[in-house]
Amino acid sequence: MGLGFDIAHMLAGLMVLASFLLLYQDRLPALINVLRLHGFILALAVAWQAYIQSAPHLYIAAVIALAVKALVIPGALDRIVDRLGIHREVETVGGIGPTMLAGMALVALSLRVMLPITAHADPVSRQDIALALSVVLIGLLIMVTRRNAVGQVAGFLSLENGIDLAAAGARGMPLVVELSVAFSVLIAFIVIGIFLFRIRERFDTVDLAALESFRGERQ
Amino acid sequence: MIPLAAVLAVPLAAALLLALIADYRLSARINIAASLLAFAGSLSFLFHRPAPGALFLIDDLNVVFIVLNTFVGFTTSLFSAGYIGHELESGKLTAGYLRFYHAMFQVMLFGMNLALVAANIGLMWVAVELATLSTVMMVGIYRTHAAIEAAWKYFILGSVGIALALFGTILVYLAAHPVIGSGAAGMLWTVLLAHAKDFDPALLDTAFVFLLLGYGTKVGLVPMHAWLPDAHAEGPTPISAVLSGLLLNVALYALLRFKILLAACPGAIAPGPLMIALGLVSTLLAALMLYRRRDIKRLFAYSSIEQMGIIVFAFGMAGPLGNLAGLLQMTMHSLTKSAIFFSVGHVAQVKGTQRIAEMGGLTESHPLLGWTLVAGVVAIAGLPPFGIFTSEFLIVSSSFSHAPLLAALLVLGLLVAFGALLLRLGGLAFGPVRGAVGPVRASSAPIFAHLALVLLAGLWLPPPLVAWFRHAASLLG
Amino acid sequence: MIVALLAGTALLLVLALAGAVARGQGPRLYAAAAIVTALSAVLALASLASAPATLTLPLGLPWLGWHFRLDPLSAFFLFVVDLGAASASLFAIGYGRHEEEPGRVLPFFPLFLAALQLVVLADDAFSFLFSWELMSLASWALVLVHHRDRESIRAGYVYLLMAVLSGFALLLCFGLLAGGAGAYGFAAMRLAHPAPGLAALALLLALLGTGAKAGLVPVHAWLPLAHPAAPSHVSALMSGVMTKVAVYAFLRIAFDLLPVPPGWIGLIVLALGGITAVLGVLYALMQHDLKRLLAYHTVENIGIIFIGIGLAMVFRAAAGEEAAAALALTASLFHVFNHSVFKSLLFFGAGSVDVATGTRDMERQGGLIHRMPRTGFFFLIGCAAISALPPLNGFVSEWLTFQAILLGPGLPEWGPKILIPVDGALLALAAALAAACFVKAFGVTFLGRPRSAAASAAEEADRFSLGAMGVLAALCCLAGIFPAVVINALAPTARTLVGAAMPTQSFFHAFVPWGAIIPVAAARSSYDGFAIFLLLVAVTGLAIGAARRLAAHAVRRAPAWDCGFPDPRPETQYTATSFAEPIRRVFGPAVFGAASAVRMPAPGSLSPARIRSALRDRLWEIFYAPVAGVVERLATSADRLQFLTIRRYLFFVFAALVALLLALALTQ
Amino acid sequence: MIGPPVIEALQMALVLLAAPGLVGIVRAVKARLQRREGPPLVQPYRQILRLLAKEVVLAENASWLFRTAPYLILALTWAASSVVPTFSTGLAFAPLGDLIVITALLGAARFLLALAGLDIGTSFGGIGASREAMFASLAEPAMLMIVVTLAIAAGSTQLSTIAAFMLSPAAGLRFSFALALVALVIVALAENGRIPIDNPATHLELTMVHEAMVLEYSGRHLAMIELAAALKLLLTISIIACIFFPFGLGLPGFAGFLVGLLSYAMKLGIAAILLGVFEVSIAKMRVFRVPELLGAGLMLGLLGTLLLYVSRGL
Repeated sequence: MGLGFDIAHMLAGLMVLASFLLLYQDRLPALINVLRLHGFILALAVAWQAYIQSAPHLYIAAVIALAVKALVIPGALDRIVDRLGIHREVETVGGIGPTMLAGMALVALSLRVMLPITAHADPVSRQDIALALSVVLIGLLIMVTRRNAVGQVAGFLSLENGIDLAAAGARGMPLVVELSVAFSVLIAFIVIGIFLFRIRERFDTVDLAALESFRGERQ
Repeated sequence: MIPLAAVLAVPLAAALLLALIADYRLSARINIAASLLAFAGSLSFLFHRPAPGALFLIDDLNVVFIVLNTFVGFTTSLFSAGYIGHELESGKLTAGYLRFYHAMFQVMLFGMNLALVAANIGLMWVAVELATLSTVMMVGIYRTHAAIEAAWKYFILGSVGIALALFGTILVYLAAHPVIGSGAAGMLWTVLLAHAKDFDPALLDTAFVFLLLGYGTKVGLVPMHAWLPDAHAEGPTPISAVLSGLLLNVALYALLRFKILLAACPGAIAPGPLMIALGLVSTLLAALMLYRRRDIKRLFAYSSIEQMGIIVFAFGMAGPLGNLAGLLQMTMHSLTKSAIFFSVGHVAQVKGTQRIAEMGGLTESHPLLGWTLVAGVVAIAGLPPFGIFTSEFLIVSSSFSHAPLLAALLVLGLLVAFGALLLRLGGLAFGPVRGAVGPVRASSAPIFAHLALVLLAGLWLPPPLVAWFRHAASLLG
Repeated sequence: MIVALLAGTALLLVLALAGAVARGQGPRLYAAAAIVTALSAVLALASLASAPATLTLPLGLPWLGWHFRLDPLSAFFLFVVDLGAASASLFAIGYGRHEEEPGRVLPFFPLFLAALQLVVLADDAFSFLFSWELMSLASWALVLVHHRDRESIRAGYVYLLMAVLSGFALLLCFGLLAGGAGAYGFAAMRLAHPAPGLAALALLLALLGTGAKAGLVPVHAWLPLAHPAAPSHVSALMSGVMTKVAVYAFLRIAFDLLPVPPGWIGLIVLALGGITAVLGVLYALMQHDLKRLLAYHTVENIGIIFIGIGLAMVFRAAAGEEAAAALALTASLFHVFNHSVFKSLLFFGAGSVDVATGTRDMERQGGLIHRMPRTGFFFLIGCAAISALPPLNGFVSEWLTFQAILLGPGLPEWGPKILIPVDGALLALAAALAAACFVKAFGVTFLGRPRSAAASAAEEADRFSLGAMGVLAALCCLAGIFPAVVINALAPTARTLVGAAMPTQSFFHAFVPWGAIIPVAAARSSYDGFAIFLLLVAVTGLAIGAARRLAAHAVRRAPAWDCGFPDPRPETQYTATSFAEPIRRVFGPAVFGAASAVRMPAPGSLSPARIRSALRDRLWEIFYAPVAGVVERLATSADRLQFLTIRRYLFFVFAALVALLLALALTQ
Repeated sequence: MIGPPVIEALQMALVLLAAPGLVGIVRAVKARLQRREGPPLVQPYRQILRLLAKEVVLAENASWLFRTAPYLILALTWAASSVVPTFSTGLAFAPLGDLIVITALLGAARFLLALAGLDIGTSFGGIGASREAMFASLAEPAMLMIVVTLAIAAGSTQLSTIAAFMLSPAAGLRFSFALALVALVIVALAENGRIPIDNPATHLELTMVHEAMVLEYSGRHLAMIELAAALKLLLTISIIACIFFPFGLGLPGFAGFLVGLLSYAMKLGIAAILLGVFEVSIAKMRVFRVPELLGAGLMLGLLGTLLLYVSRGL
């Protein structure tokens, strides 16, 4: 069990690390690559959970994660970036440094919240949850610090990976597969949405700032 | 099982069917028929209920919601039949979109009904997400710049909310896990509630934070409310009615379920203060937002936020009176607000705009619409002889005795909001006639049905109904 | 009895429905309403002295129901309500014909009447507030009858907003009285003994709530806007009756539901009453819209009534002063009755003038006493009555109030010792100014020469309107000449509220061979309306007879003398504004921040001299403008939230989440 | 031996007959002081008789109000005077009303007079009415404050009782009463339109108040007005005398009755002389100074009330 625990811990930790990498990125292609990595680690983590919990249905979840989160969606995002020709920098709000610090603080917060309270949950899920929470929070942080739709999608995706991790970590949790499917649908919609805007030629960019210009309330 | 099938399978089947039918008149009729069936099915729950199973659970609490949900769904389908035809003629929608619209309408109803009858918190989450996605589709259906933007905003904020809710759900499962053990049992209401007292309270607290923010986004609580006004304003009016009348309730229902769970766990924080705080903030901010509105549907969307604030406040205050008042207020608000949106829809179609500045003197140009609008606003403002008066009477009077300051704040919010609504009403319903004065062709039956119910509730609440509400209130602790 | 009364109310509701559907049936509906309300007025009068009767209907909240109760207090006010209602309906039979959109009046008028009756009969917080708000709502609809002019829309806005404020204040008050368990029945509230602090808070809330409906300064601002905007028979109801219902509510809460409140609250009421009386009449003097002038006088009279109530509260709080309390209370109840009568009368007169000349602006009227002699005569009686001139009814109630004030210095504490005489001065000032104001009102409207073509072509009012006015005018005289009857009738009401009543006034008093009323003791003070009336009649007859016998009978009609320079143009007459000018110069700077500038032409130039004067509504500037400003500013700053980017909205969610988690982390 | 009804009848006749004489005395005194011959004392009586004999010239648009007002005004004033103990306290009509009622009756008379002033629709009538209204709106409260002072001290507003109290040692000499007296004198001057508030002799248009209101009256109507004015002067003087100098009132028996009559006549004479002296020794005020004077009167009244507490622990 010791080894199992350590590996699970390491994988979860790796995801947090990947989240930090996401925070750090300021170029869309690189961002998407890290996202790919994020999804890949998630797949690994879920698979490992499936192994140590000996819960076969988790393998399916892992496969879905690999397929959707590590391959399909990043690919789609890549295509968007190509089509829109926005390889330029992602305008981040309030420089990288402060953002990283904020991320640190969030990790600390999530540990502070989680570790004491799940004391008598079993250690695996316990640390899993704690790290998953920090991944979720960092995901949100990414969303609010990126001005560009693709960046926000990336943030949302990582947030969702965090949740998947938590779901997988919760021992014997049913419906994990269904949930991850449902979630993939959500993501798909988001990506499609961006495509829609592109295809309908309404916005020459998916930069939300442009999208915000009109308000129905404005005179 | 028949009723359950009526409530769930019928909408689903109807959705598939409607997706295939091109003629919008026919599909509108089918839409109505399906909604009526669902309503009938839900009514039968009043007399006998299927035993709680692994997937579906029907108890006193959600029966209130289901009946309300299917009824408003039905009346809305009636209204939409008249409304949507006009949209086609005015060229705002094409036949293809109408097909999509009707299909989505049923999907939406299916999602909401499923969320209400789900016995499994995971299933409920999926259902809420389904309902959200379908409404997103509807909001964006006009494909105008503003509509797509509103849909996008709704979508992003909603998705984040959904995600938070899911995380909360997982945490709940995790809290249950040590007590109940692995497996689906750990996500069943009945089981959860039975063992709630042994859960790790701190973990439940964290879970509730996520659930409150997650589902609270759907309820439209400040500061997660931003999607609501635009979604109401830019979508087709039937959808605005459904959003205000139903979707908010469904999200609220989810919230209440978890509140019960927390209440059952001795060590956990009392969810009351959190809800009271959010409710007050929502009421006060929405009340202020009302003053600068120029779009009539946005105006009433913000009033929905305000109302939701009051309702959440009431449930936060809890106590037999508080919960009862909350349920009553919620029911009355669904009926009233959808009625308001019905007449607002007609008005907007007649005037060809949603800008308040371009409509006026309705009681003179369209007495029927004008006076129903007046009645609606009077009702929503909590004035007699309408039902919301009763619920607000109970909320304020019961909360003032043990939390004077909070009640005073609530009253302040109510006053400010009323000031804004009355100001707008003065220009809309009275004064010189402004804007087009063409005739209204759609039927006003749904409006009258709703207002009549609200009026009846204000004058006389049938004792069985109240007994039933009271039982539901007692479930809420 | 009570069943019959409620049946009457139900009939009125039916009439409301009929008014909504029936077209062109106005006169019939009004007649029906007049009959119904007249009957219930009789019933109320009959049950003035009878023991309380209760009735419960299975309406509203099932576990509560609607409770009704008819005790001397509600009976008296029900009589006031129904008297006003009946006369207003009678008046409206004729007056209503001039309404261009009767469809906006007919449904709401009977509804308004029904609501008024229900408020007075209600015996639990729920049905009370229900009827209370319904009353406001119906009258709001009636205020908006002439909805095309911006003024009445503004009036309606301010009116309903203040009405809802008062409703909430009362709701909070009842919330306190009912407690968390929700014992909403008045019966339960009577038995409950709230803590002193709680009771005081409840009473202050009640004062706010009822004051805002009665028109107590500073929550009066809606009244002079709303009352004139409505059709005149509705104005009469709002001024003459609805404000009295608010007084009823205050009496019900302060004297019946709550335990005896401390004296300082009574002093607050007293002070508010005095200020209201004087400010109300001063504002009235500055008006030249006849109906607005009358509305401001309602504010004044409400002040007088509340002076009486405040005195009663002070005496009640003091030990062994029940008799004085009874005197003060009887005085204010008497004034309630009087004001409802002559204010309705005056509004009817104003309505007839409005119909006859097509304007409410006094500056465009004059000389109407020739064109509409009967209306003029009745209006004159109303003016004399409200100016507290003997032998009419207005004088009696103010005289009684004075007698109560004169008992104030006997109290041990210094607060009342000082404040009560000051209030006496305010009351005297108000009375004197009122007389001045009605010299202006009658003089400018009915006397002198017509100031407009419409005024010179005015037609006398129809017979129904005249009938309504005649009845009320007769009541003014009778109540003034036989005050003993009224005082005795009020005894049971006073007894239910303060446990004592004024000594019974036997019509032929043992002490004097007349109908003198003696509040305390014959040696202290007495007033004999009947004898004074007889004396006046006799002496006038004597004077006229003497003149007939001794003097020359020759009468020659000639142009006015006017110091030898008569000017035929009616513009040379004194106008309402110029009549009030001296008083404006005396009180204006202090009260209204009045500023006036005179521009004299250069010597020899023939251009007219011009005076430009401006008044400011200080009360509005102090109490209302700031609130509106704050809301406006907040709304403007809150509105920014409508125009943020999705990212910012997400940030709110994120911030809320982090904040809550932090809170959790810190609390664990 | 002399019952209240008889006394009442006597008094009502007496006041009516004495009133013009009082005016005559005042005028005579003023004339003497101004080194004029002046009219004979009976001049006012002649004037009234002459007016009665003359025809009435009525303005074209005079209404019934204008024609009935004079009689009502006289009646109201006379009725008020019937309640005031002049030479004896045993009046049959005493219970009809107290000091407040008297004030109110005079107020009613003024109300009618102001309306009559407005009835013809001339600018002078208006000016008189509006100024009269302003004066009254301050004079009446002052009067009532005096009433309050007396009522607190004497425990009554009934004139006979007050007089009795003033005679009793309980009254003593109080500063409040001095204030009340001053205030009452001011009010009395205003009520009767005497200098410095108004000048009964003037017909200089812009200074007129009372005269401006009655400008259009003639013949018997004017006679009634004049009589009422004289009666009012006598009445106010009687009130002051009855309250502050009640000597010789309420003495028993026929002797007492005679004493009362004599002392009353004496009081009237002194008052008339004082008034005359005062009027020649002071100038008329500007109209808009008057409110300040009357306001001072009001304040004095109120002050008197409050000082009572100090002077005697009520």
